[in-house]
Amino acid sequence: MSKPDLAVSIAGLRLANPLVLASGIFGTHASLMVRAARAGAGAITAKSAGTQPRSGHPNPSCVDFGGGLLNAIGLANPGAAAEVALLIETRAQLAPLGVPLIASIFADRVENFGRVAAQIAEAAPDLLEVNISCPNVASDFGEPFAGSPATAAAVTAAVRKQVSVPIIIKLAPNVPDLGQIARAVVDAGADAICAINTMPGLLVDLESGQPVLANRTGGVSGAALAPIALYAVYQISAAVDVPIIGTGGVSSGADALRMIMAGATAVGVGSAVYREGPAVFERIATEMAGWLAERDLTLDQIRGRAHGRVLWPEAPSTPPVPHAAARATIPQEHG
Amino acid sequence: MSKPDLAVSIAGLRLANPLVLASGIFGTHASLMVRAARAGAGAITAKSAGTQPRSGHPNPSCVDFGGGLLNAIGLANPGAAAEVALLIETRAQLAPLGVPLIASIFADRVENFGRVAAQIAEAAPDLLEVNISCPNVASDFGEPFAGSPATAAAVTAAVRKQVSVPIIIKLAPNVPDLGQIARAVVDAGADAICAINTMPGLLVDLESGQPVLANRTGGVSGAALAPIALYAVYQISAAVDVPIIGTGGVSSGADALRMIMAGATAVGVGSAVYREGPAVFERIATEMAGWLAERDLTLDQIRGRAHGRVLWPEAPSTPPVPHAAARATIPQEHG
Amino acid sequence: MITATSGGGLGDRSDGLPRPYRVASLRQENHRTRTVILDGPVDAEPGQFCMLWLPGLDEKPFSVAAASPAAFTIAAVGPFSRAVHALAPGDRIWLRGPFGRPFQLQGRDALLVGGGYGVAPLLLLASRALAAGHRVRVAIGARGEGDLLLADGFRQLGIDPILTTDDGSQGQRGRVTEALAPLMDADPPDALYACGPHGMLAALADLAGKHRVPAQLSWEAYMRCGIGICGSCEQDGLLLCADGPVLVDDPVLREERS
Amino acid sequence: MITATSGGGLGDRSDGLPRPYRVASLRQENHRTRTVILDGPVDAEPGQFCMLWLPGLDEKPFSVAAASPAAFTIAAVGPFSRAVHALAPGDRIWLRGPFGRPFQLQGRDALLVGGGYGVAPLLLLASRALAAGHRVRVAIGARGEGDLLLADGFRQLGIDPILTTDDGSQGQRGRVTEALAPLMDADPPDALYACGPHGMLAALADLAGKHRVPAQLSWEAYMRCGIGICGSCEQDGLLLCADGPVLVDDPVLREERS
Ligand SMILES: Cc1cc2nc3c(=O)[nH]c(=O)nc-3n(C[C@H](O)[C@H](O)[C@H](O)COP(=O)(O)OP(=O)(O)OC[C@H]3O[C@@H](n4cnc5c(N)ncnc54)[C@H](O)[C@@H]3O)c2cc1C
Ligand SMILES: Cc1cc2nc3c(=O)[nH]c(=O)nc-3n(C[C@H](O)[C@H](O)[C@H](O)COP(=O)(O)OP(=O)(O)OC[C@H]3O[C@@H](n4cnc5c(N)ncnc54)[C@H](O)[C@@H]3O)c2cc1C
Ligand SMILES: Cc1cc2nc3c(=O)[nH]c(=O)nc-3n(C[C@H](O)[C@H](O)[C@H](O)COP(=O)(O)O)c2cc1C
Ligand SMILES: Cc1cc2nc3c(=O)[nH]c(=O)nc-3n(C[C@H](O)[C@H](O)[C@H](O)COP(=O)(O)O)c2cc1C
Ligand code: FES
Ligand code: FES
Repeated sequence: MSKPDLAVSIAGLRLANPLVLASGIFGTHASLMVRAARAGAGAITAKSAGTQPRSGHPNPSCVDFGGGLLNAIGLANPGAAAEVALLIETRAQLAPLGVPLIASIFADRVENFGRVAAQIAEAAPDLLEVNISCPNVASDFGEPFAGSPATAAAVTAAVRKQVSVPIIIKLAPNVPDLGQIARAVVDAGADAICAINTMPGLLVDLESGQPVLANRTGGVSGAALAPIALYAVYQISAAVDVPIIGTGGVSSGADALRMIMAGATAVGVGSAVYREGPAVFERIATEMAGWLAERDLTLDQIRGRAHGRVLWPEAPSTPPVPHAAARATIPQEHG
Repeated sequence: MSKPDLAVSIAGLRLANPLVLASGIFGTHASLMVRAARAGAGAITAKSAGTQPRSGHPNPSCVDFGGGLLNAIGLANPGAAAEVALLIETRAQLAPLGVPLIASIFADRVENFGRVAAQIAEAAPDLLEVNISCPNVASDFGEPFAGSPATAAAVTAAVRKQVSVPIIIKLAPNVPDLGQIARAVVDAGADAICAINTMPGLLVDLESGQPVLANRTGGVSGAALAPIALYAVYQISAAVDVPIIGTGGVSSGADALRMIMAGATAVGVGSAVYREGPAVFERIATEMAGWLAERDLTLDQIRGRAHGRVLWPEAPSTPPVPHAAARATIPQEHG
Repeated sequence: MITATSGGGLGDRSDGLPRPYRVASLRQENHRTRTVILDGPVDAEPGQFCMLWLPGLDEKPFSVAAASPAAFTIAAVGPFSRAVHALAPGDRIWLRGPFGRPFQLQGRDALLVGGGYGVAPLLLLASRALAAGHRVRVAIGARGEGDLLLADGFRQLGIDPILTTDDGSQGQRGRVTEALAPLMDADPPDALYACGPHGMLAALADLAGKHRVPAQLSWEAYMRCGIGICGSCEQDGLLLCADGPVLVDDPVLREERS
Repeated sequence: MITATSGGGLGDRSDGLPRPYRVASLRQENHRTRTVILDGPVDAEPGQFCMLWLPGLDEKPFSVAAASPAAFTIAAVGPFSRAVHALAPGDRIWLRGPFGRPFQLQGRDALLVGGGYGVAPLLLLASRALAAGHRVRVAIGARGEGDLLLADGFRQLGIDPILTTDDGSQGQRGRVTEALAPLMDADPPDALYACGPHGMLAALADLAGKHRVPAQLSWEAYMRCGIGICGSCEQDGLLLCADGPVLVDDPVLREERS
């Protein structure tokens, strides 16, 4: 029982462990991203940036409803120019820790995705994540690009044309067929997929009759998202062959291992960082390593396991064979 | 403080209270539907029926994961012919209780929706719900019809052509734009909308690496669905003017009132019936009535309240006016 | 007046997801029945059941035969039960539950009647009843000698079970209800607790009714979800997985209300 | 060595959704500050804050000035604080929280220093410290006489606060740090607790450092979520809403580690 190696690779980039700080949490300042890295994250995603500075939505902009968070931060960000400086500073501080930096971008139109990608690429992030799935800016920007294969592919192609850094497309759960959208973005040049962003949600305060968030609607993250995110990863990994950063409701080693069994290569952690602080990374990694070590398994051996089928031998006819050799075997038909 | 009247009407049909037994729970036998009615449901929806009998998916087919249920019952039903008999028997037993019966149908193709609707209409249900949103039969039937405005409208039109009974279209949460789909089905002749069906989800057992449900994926219902369902009702009621049966994660009077504030006319209750038994209807209704009575409000007065905006007078400049008349007023711009 | 017992049942759900156990040992009970003993306990009352799961195969309901460690007495009748028989010590098996409403002791004098694998939950009930200071009598019915189940288990508790077989190959010949009629006349218990085939339960309900003895009968039905949501176990407006499996037929209550 | 205190903060979230209260009464404290007293308690420690919400207007952070009933001492500086001032008894106001890490008593001799509305959380701290048997001294600084806050509140606790004003219109003339220097020489406390403008806190940190007295300083930052997720209150890698607002500057610890 040796300590298992948790390292994984995404588009040729090595992560010491599969846990990725999700975009939008701790991703606003170099100091915070470094803190998450020191605390054990395998990679860091910065908060999504657009061309122009945005102050985001008014308050309340994020609340804990027990089953998870509902947020409408509204993509508050300093704009691409300032973001480049932030990314350069962060990358310099992350380098000695050996923790890669993932930049994240969003935009209001297909062409602008290409534009902001080109700008942000100047900061030379290790990977570039393209957020086409934020539910909180619909009123500003129309329906999320993640909503149809065509728009998702168009954004992917626009970014692909502009940059050589590997790109991750971040998908949304509120679509009828994730597999189709995953295929479309991979065909258009996505090197990896991050799934999922938050699910559109609403909380209403009973006494005032008002939505709790100033933006009225928001995005659900955390525990309530877990089975939805696991489903998304499962569907996507059945449809395409690129690495997936499985994100949504992960707060334990078991959650993370299940994501990998569903087909993820890496695992995003967002809301759990709020619940527990950055120490959550170390804890999840330790739980994962412990579980694997006890069973003498590696991440590669369990990846995609949920796609396999247990084979049961033809059940013996009476009288039953005691202690039969008949045993569950779990073939790896995937991953 | 008089006991408030909870009666509502959907497509001209009067319900003594807004609580509707959701399709698929207690809707398989006349005895169970009558039990739910006696326990205080305002209307009863039968389990969805198709043309042919279906035994549904193998076991495990429904589990409680703490935050809600994941199910892949798989539309087990006796087929339209037997369903007609069941509905007639149920209607006869519900009539003396004054509780209306909503039939529910599904099908594999647009034409077949019309066919099964015509068959089921023979049982003369009070309303006909068209389930175009079950996530558990995708492998059999392709993507749910609720996934695009075009298919949703096509099904609605096919059913509309065949029957004169008012029809309710049941929508799915996993679409990028619920308002658009709601408009499409209303334009195609829907008299009401039920929102929402379950959200696609997956649970994986860590030890076996296998999905917990035999069907592998399933639909999330219960608490985890609450903010998602509230969002759906809010979006739909902003888009169309037909009554909405707001369904998803309702287990208290507060949940039900919030649905109505989001724009629902009636409120579906499914998973909560499992948690508490049919007594849940009486409890929810009592909680609703108590809350309304304390505030001397009616359901009509709170319906759609979440769409209104609190008006704040221009904040007074210093020195502040003590005990100013400035007060939150909640205009009813909706419902 | 058929009513559900209190406790367990609807509204009390903590063990929603299947939990992995390992098989500790298997015990052959008769020519087609084995008890599978697991490596951990289950917090169950007599009469409750669990959903046993073998991933990729199926998930089926079985009465809790012992709680600590958990054990299930299983007749091999089809693919799933045969697969459980074929497990070896150390193999994994999963369970959800316990579910359903348990037997609830009434009075101080208990008569337990089991038919077929319906004997399984009665062993647990007998030991709990003895611990609570009850007088406990047990009757076991079966088709033939080879089908009798768990008689030794009761003997280990110091109870000498009345045995009946249809063919007279062991104990009294005939139905268990026939054998019990004189006992019910001469020395009726405070309550009768039974689990077995529907026919037996119906006959016992009659017998108990005649003697105005409350009967707690554990009814079986085809179960899928096991938690009161799918409707497949419906009987007379009750969901046997959640309102049952144990239903109380109390003749005194019945008369009072009619 | 700036560290977060223990208790509160990250990992301890029960009060996630805004809860409705009613205004019980309002008390004018000085020309631009009122205390709004609510109709129910909030389970807060001194130094914690709540997010006050007026639906349709805004939601902003305020220190808990009293816990039972909940009260907040609010300076009218903009639209939200003015709207709170304009509330009448009986009006609704909502709050989330309490959030953040509180002051934690160290030793037995406390010096509390407040500037501006930073005095608000110190009244609650003073009464808790007295109840715990501490010696409690208080210093309040303000620009002028009219800006001094809550001096009477401390007097009601039996504490005669040291007052300083920039213009000398009441108490000693000058900065509160100047007034405290002799006291820190002659009779230093076991710990210094302060809340107020950043400049004041920085000066106090220096002063305390020189006298090797641990300082618990409550820092303000622009807060949105209030729960450690949006990043808007970041300062030197800490999220002041969750890791703070109270940070401990302990010169002894600092030397040991450097
Ligand atoms: C509450 C309850 C407690 C039970 N306790 C025991 C027990 O302690 N020991 C025991 O041996 N058996 C028990 N059973 C019956 C057991 O569930 C079935 O024997 C088992 O499901 C058979 O599965 P199979 O694949 O081996 O056989 P199959 O070939 O699938 O079925 C054989 C027969 O078993 C019964 N059966 C099958 N599936 C179910 C189901 N989902 N629910 C109910 N009955 C079913 C039917 O009568 C069927 O004809 C219990 C059933 C219930 C409902
Ligand atoms: C932990 C904490 C505790 C506080 N306790 C108190 C208190 O007890 N009493 C009190 O009067 N004030 C307190 N404040 C400051 C209070 O939040 C602001 O005065 C208030 O938000 C002003 O809002 P406004 O709409 O009235 O004014 P605005 O016109 O919006 O702002 C006026 C000034 O208030 C400050 N401010 C505005 N919004 C925020 C915000 N979200 N977070 C922090 N500062 C802001 C800024 O300095 C701004 O320039 C506290 C702030 C924090 C962070
Ligand atoms: C407060 C908050 C802000 C977020 N901001 C972003 C963002 O800027 N860009 C993005 O792609 N995702 C953003 N997300 C989504 C997360 O990256 C993640 O996809 C989602 O929260 C699900 O993961 P979780 O359950 O671990 O939080 C945000 C989530 C939260 C809670
Ligand atoms: C076990 C189960 C079976 C269901 N079967 C159906 C069905 O046959 N037809 C249908 O339209 N919806 C079906 N649903 C969905 C419910 O009607 C409802 O839309 C959903 O569960 C959300 O409501 P809830 O959170 O109150 O359960 C089913 C849900 C569950 C949990
Ligand atoms: S098995 Fe009883 S309701 Fe499903
Ligand atoms: S206010 Fe501190 S992180 Fe949001």
